[in-house]
Amino acid sequence: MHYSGLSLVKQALTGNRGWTRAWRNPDPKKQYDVIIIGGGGHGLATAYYLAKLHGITNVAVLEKGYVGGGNTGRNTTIIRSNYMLNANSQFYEHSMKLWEGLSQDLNYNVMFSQRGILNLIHTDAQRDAFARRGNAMLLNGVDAVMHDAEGVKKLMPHLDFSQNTRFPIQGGLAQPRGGTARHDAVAWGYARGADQLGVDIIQQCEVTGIKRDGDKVLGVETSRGFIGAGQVGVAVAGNSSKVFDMVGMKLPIESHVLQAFVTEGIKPLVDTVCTFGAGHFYISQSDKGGLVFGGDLDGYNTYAQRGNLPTFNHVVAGGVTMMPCLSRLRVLRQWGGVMDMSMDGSPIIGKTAIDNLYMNGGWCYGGFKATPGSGWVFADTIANDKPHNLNKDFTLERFREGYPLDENGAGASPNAH
Amino acid sequence: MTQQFRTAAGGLIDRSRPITFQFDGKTYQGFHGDTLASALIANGQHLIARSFKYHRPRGFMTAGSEDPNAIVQLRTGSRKEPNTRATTIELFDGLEANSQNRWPSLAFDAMAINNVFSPLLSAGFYYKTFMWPVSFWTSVYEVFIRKAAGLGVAATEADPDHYEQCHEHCDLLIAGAGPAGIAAALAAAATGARVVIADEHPLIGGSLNSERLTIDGKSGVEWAAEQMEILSKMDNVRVMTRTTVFGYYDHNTMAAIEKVNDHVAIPAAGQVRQRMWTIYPKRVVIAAGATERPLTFGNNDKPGIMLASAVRTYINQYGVKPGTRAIVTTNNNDAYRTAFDLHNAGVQVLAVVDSRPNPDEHLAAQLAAISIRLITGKTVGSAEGRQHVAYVQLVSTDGHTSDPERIDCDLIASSGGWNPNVHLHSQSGAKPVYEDSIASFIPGISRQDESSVGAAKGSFHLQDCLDQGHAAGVDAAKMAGFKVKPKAKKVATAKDEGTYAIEALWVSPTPHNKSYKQFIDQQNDVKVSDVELAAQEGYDSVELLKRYTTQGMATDQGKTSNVNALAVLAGQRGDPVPEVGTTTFRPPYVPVALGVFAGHTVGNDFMPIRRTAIHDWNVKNNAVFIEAGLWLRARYYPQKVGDTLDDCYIRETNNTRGNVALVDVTTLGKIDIQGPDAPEFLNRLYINNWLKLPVGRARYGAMLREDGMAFDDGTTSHLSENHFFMTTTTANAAPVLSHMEYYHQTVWPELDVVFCSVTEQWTGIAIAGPNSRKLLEKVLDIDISNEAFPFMAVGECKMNNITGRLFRISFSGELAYELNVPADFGEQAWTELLEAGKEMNVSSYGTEALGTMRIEKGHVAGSELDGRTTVKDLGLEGMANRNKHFIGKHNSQRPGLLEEGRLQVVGFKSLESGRNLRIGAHLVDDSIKLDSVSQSQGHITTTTYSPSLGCGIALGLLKDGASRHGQQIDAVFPLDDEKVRVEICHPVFIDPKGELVRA
Amino acid sequence: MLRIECPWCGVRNEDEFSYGGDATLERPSDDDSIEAWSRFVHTRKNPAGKHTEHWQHVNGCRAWIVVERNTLTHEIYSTAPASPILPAGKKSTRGLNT
Amino acid sequence: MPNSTQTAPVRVSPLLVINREAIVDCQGLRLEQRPTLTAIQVLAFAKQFDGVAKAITKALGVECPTKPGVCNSKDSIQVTWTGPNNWIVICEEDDSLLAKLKMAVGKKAAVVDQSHGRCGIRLSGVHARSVMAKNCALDFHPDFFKAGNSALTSVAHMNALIIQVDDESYDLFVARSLARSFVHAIEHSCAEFAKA
Ligand SMILES: Cc1cc2nc3c(=O)[nH]c(=O)nc-3n(C[C@H](O)[C@H](O)[C@H](O)COP(=O)(O)OP(=O)(O)OC[C@H]3O[C@@H](n4cnc5c(N)ncnc54)[C@H](O)[C@@H]3O)c2cc1C
Ligand SMILES: NC(=O)c1ccc[n+]([C@@H]2O[C@H](COP(=O)([O-])OP(=O)(O)OC[C@H]3O[C@@H](n4cnc5c(N)ncnc54)[C@H](O)[C@@H]3O)[C@@H](O)[C@H]2O)c1
Ligand SMILES: Cc1cc2nc3c(=O)[nH]c(=O)nc-3n(C[C@H](O)[C@H](O)[C@H](O)COP(=O)(O)O)c2cc1C
Ligand SMILES: [Zn+2]
Repeated sequence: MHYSGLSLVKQALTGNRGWTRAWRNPDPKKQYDVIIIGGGGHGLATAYYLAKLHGITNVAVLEKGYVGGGNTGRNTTIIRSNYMLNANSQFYEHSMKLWEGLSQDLNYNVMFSQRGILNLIHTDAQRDAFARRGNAMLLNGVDAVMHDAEGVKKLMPHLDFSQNTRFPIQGGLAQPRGGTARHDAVAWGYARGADQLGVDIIQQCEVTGIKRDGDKVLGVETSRGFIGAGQVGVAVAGNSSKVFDMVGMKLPIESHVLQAFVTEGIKPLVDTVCTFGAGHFYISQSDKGGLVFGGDLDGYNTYAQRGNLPTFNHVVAGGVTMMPCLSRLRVLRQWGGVMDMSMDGSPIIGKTAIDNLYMNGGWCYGGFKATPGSGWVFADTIANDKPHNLNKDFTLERFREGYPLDENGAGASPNAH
Repeated sequence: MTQQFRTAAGGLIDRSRPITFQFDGKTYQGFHGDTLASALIANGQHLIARSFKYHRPRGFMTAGSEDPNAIVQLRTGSRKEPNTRATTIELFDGLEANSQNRWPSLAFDAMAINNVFSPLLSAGFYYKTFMWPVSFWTSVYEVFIRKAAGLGVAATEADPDHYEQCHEHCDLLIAGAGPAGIAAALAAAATGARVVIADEHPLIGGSLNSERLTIDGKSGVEWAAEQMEILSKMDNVRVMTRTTVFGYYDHNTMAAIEKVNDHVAIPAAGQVRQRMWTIYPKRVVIAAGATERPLTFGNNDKPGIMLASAVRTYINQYGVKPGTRAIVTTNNNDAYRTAFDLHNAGVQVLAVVDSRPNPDEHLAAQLAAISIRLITGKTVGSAEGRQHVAYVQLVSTDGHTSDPERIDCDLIASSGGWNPNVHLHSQSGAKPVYEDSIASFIPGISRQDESSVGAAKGSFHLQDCLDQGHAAGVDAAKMAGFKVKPKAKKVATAKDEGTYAIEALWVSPTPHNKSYKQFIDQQNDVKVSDVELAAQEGYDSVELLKRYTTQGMATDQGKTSNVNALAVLAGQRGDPVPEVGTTTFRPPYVPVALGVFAGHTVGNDFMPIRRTAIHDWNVKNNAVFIEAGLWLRARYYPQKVGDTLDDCYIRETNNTRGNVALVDVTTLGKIDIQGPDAPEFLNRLYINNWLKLPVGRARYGAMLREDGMAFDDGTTSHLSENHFFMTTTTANAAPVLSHMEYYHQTVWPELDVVFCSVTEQWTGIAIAGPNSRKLLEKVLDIDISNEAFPFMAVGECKMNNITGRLFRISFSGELAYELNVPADFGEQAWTELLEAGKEMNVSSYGTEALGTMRIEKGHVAGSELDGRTTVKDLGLEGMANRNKHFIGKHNSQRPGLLEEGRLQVVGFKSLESGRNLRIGAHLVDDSIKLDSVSQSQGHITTTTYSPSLGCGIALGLLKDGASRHGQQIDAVFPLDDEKVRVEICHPVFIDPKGELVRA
Repeated sequence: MLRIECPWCGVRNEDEFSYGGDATLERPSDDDSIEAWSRFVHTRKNPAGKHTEHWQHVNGCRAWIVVERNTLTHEIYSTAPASPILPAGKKSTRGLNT
Repeated sequence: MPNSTQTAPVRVSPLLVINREAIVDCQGLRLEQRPTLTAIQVLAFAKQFDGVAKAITKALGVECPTKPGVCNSKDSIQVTWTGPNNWIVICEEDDSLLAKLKMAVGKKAAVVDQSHGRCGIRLSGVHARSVMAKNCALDFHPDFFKAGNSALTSVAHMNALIIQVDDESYDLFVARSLARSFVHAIEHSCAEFAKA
């Protein structure tokens, strides 16, 4: 069923009785050409592009809970392509371009809001690092603007611009095309889009084992029985190690918790996405009015999907320091997501040692913005059984071979990326 | 005509202390002990807010922190606080509050037009539209959506109030000081256990304060007050009022917020507004009570419709009458009390409408005795009236809705049953379970050291609450190792209040089965039809439902609405409620101000400052500082007004290169290393050789991370047998020490070596320049001739009785020394050196000149050691001894780290006179246009104008740079549309053979 | 809040410690292949359940310790010194705090 | 070579600029500095822990604690356990202590002077415990932390050594570079007691 202003009016007149399911609720078939494990944004986007761009429609997405219930549904929704290293820059910019037409493509309003993203600068060293990054962005065809403090003030008038703070604001690097999107809508839009092209979205279906014949995957054991598959793509983010453990593979990944927080809804206060360079803090205002913010990882391996107090306190101290008027606003809710932290902070998308098993993971805290791009290249990789040019550097082998993609230079310490 | 809705007497307000306050610009009076809500009701003001989406008029639904509607903008200016619950605001003199989310006024809100379009604004409508034309999204739709969103308006100035944090340890923390909590506290405290009992309210007593109950022959209020007295006097008890336990974290860590001064206009000097408590109890007793839920009927959101228990609270605790002609509508026994209390307060009760066909006979008889009409098998189908209820239409619960009975009234007291407050229990990691007998969720199996008691456990009988509280208190004390003394065995006795019984009624039929707005989540305007639509469209798990409709996502987090919503969903799915389950409970239990999480580590105190011993001198001498980690370092020293950075660092560099100057290098990490295996340890830590360094000599070393990337560099000196002294970069001082401790304790415990940081003990002063020896010879007691003290020599020395250490090392590339003196003598040593050098025009120099000289000398530093470079990239590979083992050795040999095409350190010279190079510029071939896809071959890491060479120079990382010396390339800075032609050169610009340092 | 028991100092808040990751990784020897060394640095079991990990009591006695912790529930089963040779922590009898 | 008309150097602690007798002084609360202390860290080599403890005990006449969390003191000397293989000895300025300890432990331990690296502050008064509770997560209840107890922990988010001196006094030692920030933070939490 097509969504539009007109369909809204029509339905309103008939008591909204005519709306149909956004996606079906099928029972799993015995066999699919492709099974995607993980009904987050990435898995659903992969299925959508497999069907739409590669004509592969005998596809199932298996989700252990409800679609979008993983990190897709718990992230701070920041979208940007302000990367420094070429491989990242080109991949994320491709994703950004897909975002720019996504609502129309899916016929589902994902509320992609290009209000810009601004990274504050407080020290000369940061200015230098951001100059390098900003120049790299422009050289890669990505938009970037360097602001002085005055320029920052125009974008974010309520920050602390005084000198009477530990790290006064010197300026900021902005990407005007950056912004946010409604996280849930992204999952639902892709689910609906894929469903309409024939993909089976199967919720409450946990993959518990992967059946193999030598180097070939035959299918997956699930909480709803065995399901056969020609190819299997794994896009389970924080659960990557668990799923690959089913085929005895160890990954260059640790699972860590990242927390996010939202305040009570208020009238527009924060117009752009803003990150504090002197602490770990970033904030944006959702289109519901809540200020959504986050900061650093809690810093230890966990699958608990909940965080602890020290990080909370630390994040908020950064926030109130950056923007003192936040002090009297109230936190409404605190939650966490299990991050697939890779050893160099960059993702892994491609083939694995097993022929028809493909991996999509290692997103760290940056995979929401990758959703369209990730699904797009992963679908391409699965359809052609070889990586696309855009993800050819995101291999598993890069660690062994010495080609890390380390934007922060933190090395193989996942909690430091 | 003020406070015309006060009862004649009673309540816990102090009628002798009137308070004047303002709401929406109008002045009112209330009493001490009122909340803003009770005071407004006393004045007949029921309209308090407009709803989020439809801008419907809203009144007070509850009398507590669970209220979805009554949120106002409290205070003004920099103390403005949006979305504050009027039901929890203690009245103070001068209080100012305003309604929010309405225009132009609360009584007449133009946006109420949305009401008419509500069918268009069904659940998730925005996902289905606003997509065309594409350009309208940013320019029109989004602008509109953002304006419409949100409720209150935030202050834009800094908060003038202060906050702090505090820690508390105890054997037992009790969340909630109602009868159950008090009983637990008394029992545990009597054993000597350390008890903390916290309650959101200014008084302890919980529901005792709002009900007419009897304990030990006293009124509940009196009993509670007496226990408060007793508990407050005990050394082992901390009674915390105005304190909400808002979070249950790992390892039984609890977070609470104390509203220290929210009940006054402005906190007194030195006082904080709020305090955050982190509490570490051995055991937690959750005595948080239960929250009533409303019945769901047509227009159930009108002002004048309240929870039945809230009506009792307003009457009994605050002495106000929420109406004059009341209807009580219920599906359970509890709401009958409301009829009695209303009657008792002189409010006319028109009827008790009980949806159950066969209500409790005893209660029915009690009603009859006071001539209150009881209507059974019926319920309110709809409420009618404009901005307040004017009448109700009653329908039969058996579906007979065609001849609704109309009753005129101005108050509906509604009870749909009670939901135990399982929030904290659930936050602790446990899963609440559905309990049929109360038609709600109760605590499940504990996952941490906690238990729930009383109404929080689903026990609604007062004696049960007291018994359970008592038992939990005794248990907690026993578990903490305390003996239970006889006096701790006594349990208070309550007068019997009858039993609780309920027959769930989730949604009322509507009059004539017509479509009505039946609200579930009143703040987010989620209606029964929205829940149904979500289910119809496939958003049919609780979590999807929540996200699609926003049910339970408002400031009240669905405290009164979640259970109703999921029951509707269950009905729609045809599943039993337990199968549908609840959404996840998350902290905080009530919204908590950000300020309180931050405490006082904000603004200037966000992070501590590290100061060197030269700091005060630097301040006195006009130094301009720069941050290095937490340190403040002197960047340059203006000599006269108008001196620029350039003026200063060029002057300072020239004086160093041509004469002699001092720089404070205290911030370098310093590690004392001792033990027979110290050389071996260093040998494994550094890539180069350390086994044969003679005593009295220093050596430059480089270390890698285990992944083979360069980690840190610095000099280490052999002070005496088995005694070494290492310096690290400022940034890596702490990581390097931890790294060493890691390897020593976990990998090579067999090595007998100890180390500790001595960064703080020593002030480091570098004395650099051709005249440095001359200067030092004046003040030191040792022979520092080139023969006696050659390059890389190390020795102890005295300067005016200050014993220090002298190192002949050089970062600037000049003849130079580093003098370390104990830090309390740092400033003295510094000024004495300046004094002694006066005749030779010695000066100080800052980090900017230091940086200039290191660039001229091609020394790599933090900007090149960026965690992505290998020693090969840095030109230091020659140091590595691959015949021994060292950290990072193998991973540094991975093919990708050895192959051609990597970025390597080189120098650059500007070929365009007068144009300096900029850090962050990229290196591209001249054919490249600035906006084409990257052909970046590297970038500039650090730059300076070299006073010695008279041109702009830089260091940078360039693809295959080592083999490209002499070539030209463009350094582009597209952010500013700049491009400079540069020559690639060897990174050492000055004295490549190192003759100066050895002179 | 993780409350970690330092074998010497007693139970302390997590923010006194810094995390060191999987403590079960076996560091290869100098003769082992680059491949083995790369695996050691980069791959992790990352279990959901019992995890044996290193922490350093940086804001305390600076000892590295081995903690067995459940990554699903955060429950800590045990803590022990990482170094086999450091004198064991004999807990103070004077205060229970330590 | 310099001629030797030398004056004895004067130690300048980082808090000396706070030119008051006490930093905070009000009813029930006092915060003051203890400048010019001598502080020597002793780190035992492998398997020498007990031997070193005995040597220290013998040299100083103060029982060197072998248990964590203990500070033994006599007259002005405080000997505190600071780690699995190390202690810190603190006393009023005593230039001979370093040599004395080196002599005592011989090759069994490293002896490192930290006198200028640590800044000593004393917090005392009936409210001292409340101020500690605002800045430190340890339990300062007298049943658990009393005179003679010590802890290395984080105070006001900074590393510190705490020694409880008597029922109402705590000695706090922090890195000298952080001393002013530290005192500033503690002052904050004294504010409610330091009513005008
Ligand atoms: C707090 C927080 C803030 C973040 N902020 C941002 C941000 O601002 N910008 C940004 O770009 N990124 C951000 N991220 C990261 C981003 O959310 C993720 O990288 C991204 O959503 C990952 O999407 P995904 O589809 O790969 O994973 P998910 O959305 O996690 O989907 C994986 C799915 O797999 C399912 N699954 C797992 N195991 C199994 C199994 N065995 N069988 C079946 N199904 C299984 C899970 O239930 C889950 O639904 C943030 C993350 C968090 C937690
Ligand atoms: N239907 C019924 O008959 C019915 C229903 C509910 C309650 N009751 C009666 O209510 C009483 C219940 O006693 P009780 O002690 O269990 O509960 P209570 O409601 O009397 O007390 C709970 C207290 O905890 C406070 N609180 C809740 N959450 C808190 C938090 N997170 N932090 C701090 N304070 C918090 C509340 O404000 C309240 O003061 C009994 O008298 C019982 O009979 C009866
Ligand atoms: C961008 C964003 C905005 C959110 N806004 C709200 C909000 O306004 N109210 C709310 O209750 N929760 C909000 N949440 C949090 C969700 O309620 C929920 O906590 C989160 O999706 C994680 O799921 P869980 O808590 O069920 O584990 C928001 C989440 C995200 C990612
Ligand atoms: Zn310790």
